[in-house]
Amino acid sequence: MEYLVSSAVGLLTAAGIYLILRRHTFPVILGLALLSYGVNLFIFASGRIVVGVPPIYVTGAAGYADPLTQALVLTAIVISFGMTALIVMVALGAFLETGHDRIDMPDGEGDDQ
Amino acid sequence: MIDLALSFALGCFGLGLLMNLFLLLRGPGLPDRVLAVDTMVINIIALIVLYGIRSGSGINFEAAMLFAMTGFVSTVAFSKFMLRGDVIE
Amino acid sequence: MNHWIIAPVIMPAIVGAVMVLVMRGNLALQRAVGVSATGAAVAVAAALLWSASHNPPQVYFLGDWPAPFGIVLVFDRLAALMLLLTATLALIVQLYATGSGWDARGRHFHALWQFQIMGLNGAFLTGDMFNLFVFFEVLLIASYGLMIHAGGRDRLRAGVQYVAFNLVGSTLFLFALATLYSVTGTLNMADLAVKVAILPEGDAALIRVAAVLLLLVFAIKGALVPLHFWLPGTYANAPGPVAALFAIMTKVGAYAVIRVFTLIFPPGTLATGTLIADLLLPAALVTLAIGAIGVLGAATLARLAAFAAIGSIGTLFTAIALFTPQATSAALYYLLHSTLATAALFLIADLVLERRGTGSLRTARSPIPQSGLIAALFFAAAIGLAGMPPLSGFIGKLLILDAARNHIATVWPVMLVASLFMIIGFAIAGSTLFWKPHEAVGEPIAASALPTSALPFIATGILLGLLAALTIFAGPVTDYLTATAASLYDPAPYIAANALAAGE
Amino acid sequence: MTVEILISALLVIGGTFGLIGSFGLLKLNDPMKRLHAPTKASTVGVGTTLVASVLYFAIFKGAVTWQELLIVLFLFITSPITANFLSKVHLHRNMVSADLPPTGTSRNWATFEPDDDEASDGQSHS
Amino acid sequence: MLNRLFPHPLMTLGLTVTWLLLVNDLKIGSLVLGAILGLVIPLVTTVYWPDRPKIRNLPAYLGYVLLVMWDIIIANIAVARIVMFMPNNRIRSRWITVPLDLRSPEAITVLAATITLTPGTVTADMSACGRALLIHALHAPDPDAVCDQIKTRYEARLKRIFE
Amino acid sequence: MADKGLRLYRVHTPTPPLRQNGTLPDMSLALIAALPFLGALFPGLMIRAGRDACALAAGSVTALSLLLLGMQAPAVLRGEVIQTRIDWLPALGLNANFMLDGLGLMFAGLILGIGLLIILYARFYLSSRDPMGQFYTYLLLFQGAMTGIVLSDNILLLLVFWELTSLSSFLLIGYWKHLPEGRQGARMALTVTGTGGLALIAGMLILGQIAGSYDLSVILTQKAAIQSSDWYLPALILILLGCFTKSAQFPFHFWLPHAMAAPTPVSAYLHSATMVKAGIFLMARMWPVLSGTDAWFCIVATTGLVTMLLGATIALFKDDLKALLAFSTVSHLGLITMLLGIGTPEAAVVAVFHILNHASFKAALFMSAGIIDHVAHTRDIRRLGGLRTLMPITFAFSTIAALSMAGIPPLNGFLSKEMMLEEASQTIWFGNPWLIPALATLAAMISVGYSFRFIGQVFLGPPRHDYPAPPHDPGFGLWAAPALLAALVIASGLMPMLTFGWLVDVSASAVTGTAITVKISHWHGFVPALWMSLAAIAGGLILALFQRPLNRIWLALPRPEAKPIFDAVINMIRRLAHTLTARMHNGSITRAFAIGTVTMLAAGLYAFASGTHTPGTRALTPIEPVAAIGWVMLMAATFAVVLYHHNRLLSLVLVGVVGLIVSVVFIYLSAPDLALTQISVEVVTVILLLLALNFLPKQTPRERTGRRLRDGAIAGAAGLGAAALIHALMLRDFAFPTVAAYHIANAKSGGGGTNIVNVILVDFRGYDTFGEIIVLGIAALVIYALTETILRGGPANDRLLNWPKPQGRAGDRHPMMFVVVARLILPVALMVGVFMFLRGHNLPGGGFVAGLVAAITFLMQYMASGFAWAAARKTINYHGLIATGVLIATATGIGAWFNGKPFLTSAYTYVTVPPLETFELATAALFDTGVFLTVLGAVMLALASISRLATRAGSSTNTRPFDIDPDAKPAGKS
Ligand code: NA
Ligand code: NA
Repeated sequence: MEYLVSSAVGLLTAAGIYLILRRHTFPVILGLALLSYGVNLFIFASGRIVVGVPPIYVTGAAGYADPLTQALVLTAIVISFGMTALIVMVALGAFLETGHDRIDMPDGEGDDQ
Repeated sequence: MIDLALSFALGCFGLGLLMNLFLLLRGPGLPDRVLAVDTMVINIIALIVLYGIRSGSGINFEAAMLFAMTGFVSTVAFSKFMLRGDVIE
Repeated sequence: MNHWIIAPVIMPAIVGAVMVLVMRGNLALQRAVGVSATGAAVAVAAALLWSASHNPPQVYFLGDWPAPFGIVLVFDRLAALMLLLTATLALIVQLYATGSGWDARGRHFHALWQFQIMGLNGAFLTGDMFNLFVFFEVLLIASYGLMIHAGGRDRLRAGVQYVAFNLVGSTLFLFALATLYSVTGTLNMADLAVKVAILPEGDAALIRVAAVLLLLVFAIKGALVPLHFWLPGTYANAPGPVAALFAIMTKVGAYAVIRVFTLIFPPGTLATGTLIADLLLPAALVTLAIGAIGVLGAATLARLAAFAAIGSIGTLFTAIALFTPQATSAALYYLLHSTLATAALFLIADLVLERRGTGSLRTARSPIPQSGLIAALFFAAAIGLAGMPPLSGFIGKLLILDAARNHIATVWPVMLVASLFMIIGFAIAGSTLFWKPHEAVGEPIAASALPTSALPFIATGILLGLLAALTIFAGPVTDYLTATAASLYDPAPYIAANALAAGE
Repeated sequence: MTVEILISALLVIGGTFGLIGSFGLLKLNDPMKRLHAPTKASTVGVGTTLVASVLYFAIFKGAVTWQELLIVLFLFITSPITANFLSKVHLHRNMVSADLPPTGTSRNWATFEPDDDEASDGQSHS
Repeated sequence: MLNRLFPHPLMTLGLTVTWLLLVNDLKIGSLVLGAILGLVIPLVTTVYWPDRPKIRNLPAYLGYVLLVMWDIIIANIAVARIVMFMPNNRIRSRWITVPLDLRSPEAITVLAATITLTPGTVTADMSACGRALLIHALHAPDPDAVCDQIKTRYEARLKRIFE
Repeated sequence: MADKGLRLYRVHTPTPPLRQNGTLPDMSLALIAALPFLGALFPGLMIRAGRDACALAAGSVTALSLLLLGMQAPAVLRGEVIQTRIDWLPALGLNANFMLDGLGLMFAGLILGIGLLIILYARFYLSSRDPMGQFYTYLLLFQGAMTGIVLSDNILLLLVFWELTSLSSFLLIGYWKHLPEGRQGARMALTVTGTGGLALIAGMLILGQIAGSYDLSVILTQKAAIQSSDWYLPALILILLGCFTKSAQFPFHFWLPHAMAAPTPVSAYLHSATMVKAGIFLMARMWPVLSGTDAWFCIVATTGLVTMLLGATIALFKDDLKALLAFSTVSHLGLITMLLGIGTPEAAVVAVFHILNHASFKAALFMSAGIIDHVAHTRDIRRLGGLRTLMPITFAFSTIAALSMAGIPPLNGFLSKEMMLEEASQTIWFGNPWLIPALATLAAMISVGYSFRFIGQVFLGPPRHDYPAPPHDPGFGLWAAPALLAALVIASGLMPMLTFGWLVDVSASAVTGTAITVKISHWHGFVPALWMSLAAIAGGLILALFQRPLNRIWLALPRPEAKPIFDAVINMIRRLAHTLTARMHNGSITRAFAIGTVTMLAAGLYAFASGTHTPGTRALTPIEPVAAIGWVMLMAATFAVVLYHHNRLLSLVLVGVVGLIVSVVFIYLSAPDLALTQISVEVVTVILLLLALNFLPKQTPRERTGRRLRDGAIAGAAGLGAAALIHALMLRDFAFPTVAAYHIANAKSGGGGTNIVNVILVDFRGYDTFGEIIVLGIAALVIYALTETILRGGPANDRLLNWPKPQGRAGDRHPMMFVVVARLILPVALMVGVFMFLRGHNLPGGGFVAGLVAAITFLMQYMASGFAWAAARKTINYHGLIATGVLIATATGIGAWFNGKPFLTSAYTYVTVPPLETFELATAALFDTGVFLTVLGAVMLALASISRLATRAGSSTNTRPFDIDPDAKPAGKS
């Protein structure tokens, strides 16, 4: 399992980064989403992988998946959801202002007014 | 016997998932791919239930319910987008 | 248990929520309530500062769970200092925003302002690494809202970049935290301090990765080269008062570096050794150089201000990277100074831009209304940022140089030459903006078109006055800071206050 | 034993139908044909499996779990809508009105009706 | 009085049952809570369902449900055979127009859903006036028979139930 | 040493007595320096009261300062050193410590005395259009800074004042804002002196660290320690850089003439009498500890000599009166520098004496040049001449001052020049006994030349008739100050001992650190200096007479012009800076991401590689076939996202699949809460993105292959890094027992719930959740605010208004079947939401998931019947939901206070109300209600806001739930 999880984290991260390196906002946003899947799995796995244990408290359970990392992932999911919603809207606003959705601003300086 | 049947069913739905994946990647049309995803959700629900039987716990059934609901909503949303562009109009 | 410790977090949260609930449509009420609330935050922070200077670190056990199992707030001298700085800056800049009418150019300005304060305060108070992440996000998302307040092409485009970059930063933070937890099994800072110190040798490499990733996260927040690219566009395009408030945002990174790398990974730790300082010092010096070069080469006022901010960050992190009590004390002094000075510069830049229409430093324009007054303010802010006397920048610079006496060959030349570049850059900018109007082209801007409020000038004046006060009262201030720095390098009371419980 | 056989049979049937549904997706060569496979076979496949689960828990675990019924109900209610939407997409993207039989009414098939922003009761708000 | 208390009796009942299915027990507490929710939720959601139809003939409705369930099983066997054993080039797909006598949106929807769930047919579209359904039949050598079966087997029954 | 100087008597008193009055610090010294600063406020405030009031205020302040200084003078003259110590920043050693000794007294007197005269002069010099308040403010600031320098007993304090002089002189030089020369001159002066100032900071800090104190009175006792330190030479060079730039020594002399764009009172004050002498002062101040080494002699004496010669030569050929005087100043400063550099006490005494003399005659000359400029409207020597008769008064005092500058007896300039020549004649430069005497004589000769030229070409000769304005003597106010100075020139020339002798005594004593009594006389016999002096006067006369032909040669010679070089250098640096900055910060966030990623990788790799790592020993978890299938799907879908990312809709579908599979992974790994949250968040995100994609381009353009490969490499490396890291982590045991064990053990007993994750979320770490819902709330508020902003007007709004009518859309906006089913699902799904909420504490679910389920349910309704229709059915106040949610959560937390517990302390109890079963009541549920409301409100507000954009873009809103009406008359189109 560990190999599967770590390779999945790796590919999600790589794909996320690759898309983040694109020059348009839409793929960048998708890249951020993939990256956040990657990191969520990463956090989850950082509590170590267990299979077939009860997800809730029962007496005499053999063990549990680390509940703390789960809680952390939950928080991370929620926050990244809010962030994604926000960047989508900002990107849309920028697109409506300019008529294109390139993420780079060609103007380093001088014409930024 | 049930275990055997369970494994069989698991295998079927698992194989089904791989077939869905193939259609998802092959297409050719977007509706096909959306259909593949929709079917994928159904197969996943089946897998969740089968695992529930195997582990003797129905704790994930609500998750399955939510999968069904969200799968439906996203299929409709994608379709609506392809039809109209605006999902909520 | 002292419930006042959490007041800086929940007070703005309540005020922000109430604003959204019942005064959405009433700007006047929002202004009154917002300013009063921030004023109250200043009062609370001042009282807390007094408390901190007379008490050892105090811990607030949220949910009444013992550390390290629940989340704790740890209130000490450093936290108190940051709280007071935040509240003061927020209040002054809020006055500016109100007086200049910026707050009326979009919705929810004052609510976002409160949430911004809440996020900052939460980050300064927390004694839990993951909670630090959460409050980073709170302060970031509020800052996104403020950054794009009032909209506009460039602002939104820069906003996308700002948000995107910080989202990557947040992801990195999560990677770092997971690594940290995965090695030590805890998130409480005091507990981490204890555990990292006694970590088995074989875990060193992984904990070093965690430490470095954290450093990078904070470097993004602090805009350290080469992770600073988000700053120029953001600061140059943010609304003036927001850019001014953002002066504290980079300091969150600085705060976090100071906190984490004196408490959890102090220089003497076996696992990390001098790793952090080795990476931080060169980065800080390069940041300083790039800031100074940017000031010298700036073609617009906004960029000038942004690079001045970068330069001040470089200076600040240079001091931090020395990781000695003396240097940290100097760093804290410079932190106070540079926050106020950067904010003042952004407010003044806004005053100019609102009147001049363009921030170009290449072309002359018609004289602007209130030119003399604004020129004087600009001159003062420039003095502050370039580190010239009589304002506190000079003292800060001397403190840092003095603390860096073992780095004369590296720190000194960079700092001094950077100062020179900034002096020249500011001189050119100031003389172009305020001395060149006679050969100018373009329509003069009618004074009547501007808001008549004196508040913007008063607010800017107060900021500069604070720089002067920081100079005059440098003695008492450094006394406090010296004690603060000393407490940072002797974390035992901090850890003891957490009353760490044994497992299970 | 009988129930065990029953449950096993349901599971086998469910798995088989599920697989057939997914297989049909690949085998059938036209988008409209493909639509038939999952809306029927998969729905029944998963439905049968769920019924097996209800029985299993009721009999072997002594705990009746009814949520499966809700899931089945939900899938049965929604799959015609899914099919409807995907058909409309197919009609919209790949076909023209002339390919279809007439409606036998005065109006065309809804998908091919001209954009009704102004035509119907819509009010443009701008 | 009873009407005022239970403005949507069928729905309240349905929701209460749903609640019991969800919580998976039959305790009094669950029943009470389920009933409360069954009362409140229709009140909250009724605005989204104006002109809620009345089911006039509940036994007929239940009979219809059983009929359709049976047909679904049969349909699936049929479709499975086509999918598994019939070469693509021999599958004779057709578009079929089914003129409607039903007028209630709910009834039409039930009919359309039935068509999709039963033998080899999918409801693909509806005429813009709502008087005809467009059906795609997977393998229908005799399209008229399909149309007739729909009209007689399902539509007639639905007309009795809803109208 | 003593036998060399005929005029020098040395009295050895090892340490001058310090005077500190009583226990209270004597504030008077601080007050002398502070008064001008305080006074700087007045002119600005008084300007409304008139120019006289303004000048009077400035003058009074200066006079008061001078008076205070005078009151201290007797003690200083007695040989005491007065000190004032005020602690300012003891931690650094920066304290407001002042001291007044002879040197300080002389300089302070010079600064304040000439300052007073300048204030008088400026009152009449400045035109009515000039903002006089500003002028006096700047002038007083400068005066205070100068006074501070000479009174400081703390070198850090001295640095403060030093930099202040640079700043205030910047303001004064640029005072005439309309003159580009003023602007450029001010910048040049600031740049050069600023550079020196920074070097000085470094030098002084090093010096202080060698000496162990930043107090001058301590440092001055540390000669041995300082001169034997390894850091002596760097410190010396840095300090001298500061001095040379300030005092315009070669090669930094070029800024001074350009600073002459300032109004003449400024030139007279700053550039002859005071500021340029700050460097001289500092060399004199540090003379006891820095001088006497070879390095000192080589650098200082040589620089002084070169400057003296060069300055004089240039002055000879300048046609602008002020430029002539400026270079003459450069030359005289060189002279003084050379004297200090020689390093003997005798030379130092002469230096001190010449400082006084030069200040007196040069200030008078500057004022004179100002008067001529003022009345004749030109300072060009070529356009002047014959003013002797037209301006007799000006002629008189100008000539006296000029003759003193030339060193003509019996004026004071003569006295110090002779003494200088005498010292020069005894100085051996690198074994060469005649080089310095010869060059000094040559410089003196040129000095005579330009002085005579000044007199001859300005005043002598016949009056002309082509002056730009008719010259005449100015009013008394304008000539009073220079005349007074001219009188001083004569007086000190005739009676040097009476006028300056006592001052030279004490200040020379201070410089050399030994008590000195000088004797100044006009005749010393036939010493070499006499011959040198005579040669200089004769040669100078010839130079003056043949200036015009020499000028032609001068003009023909190639001379490097400092200003263009300086400008070119500065411009080049600026352009370089600009280019570098612009190239680096070109607005490409993409590149920033690439750089950032590489940085993270490199830093992480370095950190790992430089630490010890023992691989983990945990057993691998076996792989089940289903897991393998999930893995294949996840990998394939992720890869497909990248592969198909140009097709945005498809890539969105694929991202949805990735999210779906991640949710399943969570279920598989026993984390159902995560799965619930992930899948519900997923669908809302997808819908948001679809709403946005409706406006955005549907395709992403392809990028260059090279770029893609580069990005692929970076991304691949990052992926490998993340994978390797998590793999290394998963395979080892925790170094310590984790805190999660406590959560597991206490969830039920302490938190009252069996869903450990939920108990962590609402209890153990409820504070995180508190922050998290605020994040969500803010996100929605920002989205709403931005929508409002866009719709308020501007390009975005215009774009929406002109949005092209979509082509090729399908008909049937709200398919009837979907509407009917959505209506049916709504109540059931809401019930599911409530269920998820209620069971969350014990089973997977909770407020967050419930909120999302409710939101999705409403969303479905909106998708089915349109936003407008659904919203018209029921107006839900989304803002209110968010705020109420946050407030409920906060109030729940605060509620614990009343129980004497900290924020967010939970409480739960089991309640039995017959006939119901026992159930649990927990504050956590209340908190979760806050979560629920916030989530619901936030999601709905966000979606509602974005939907409004489509409405603005011309989407119509419907008043009926669906467009098909089967019940309508079948009469064709409606
Ligand atoms: Na479906
Ligand atoms: Na929760």
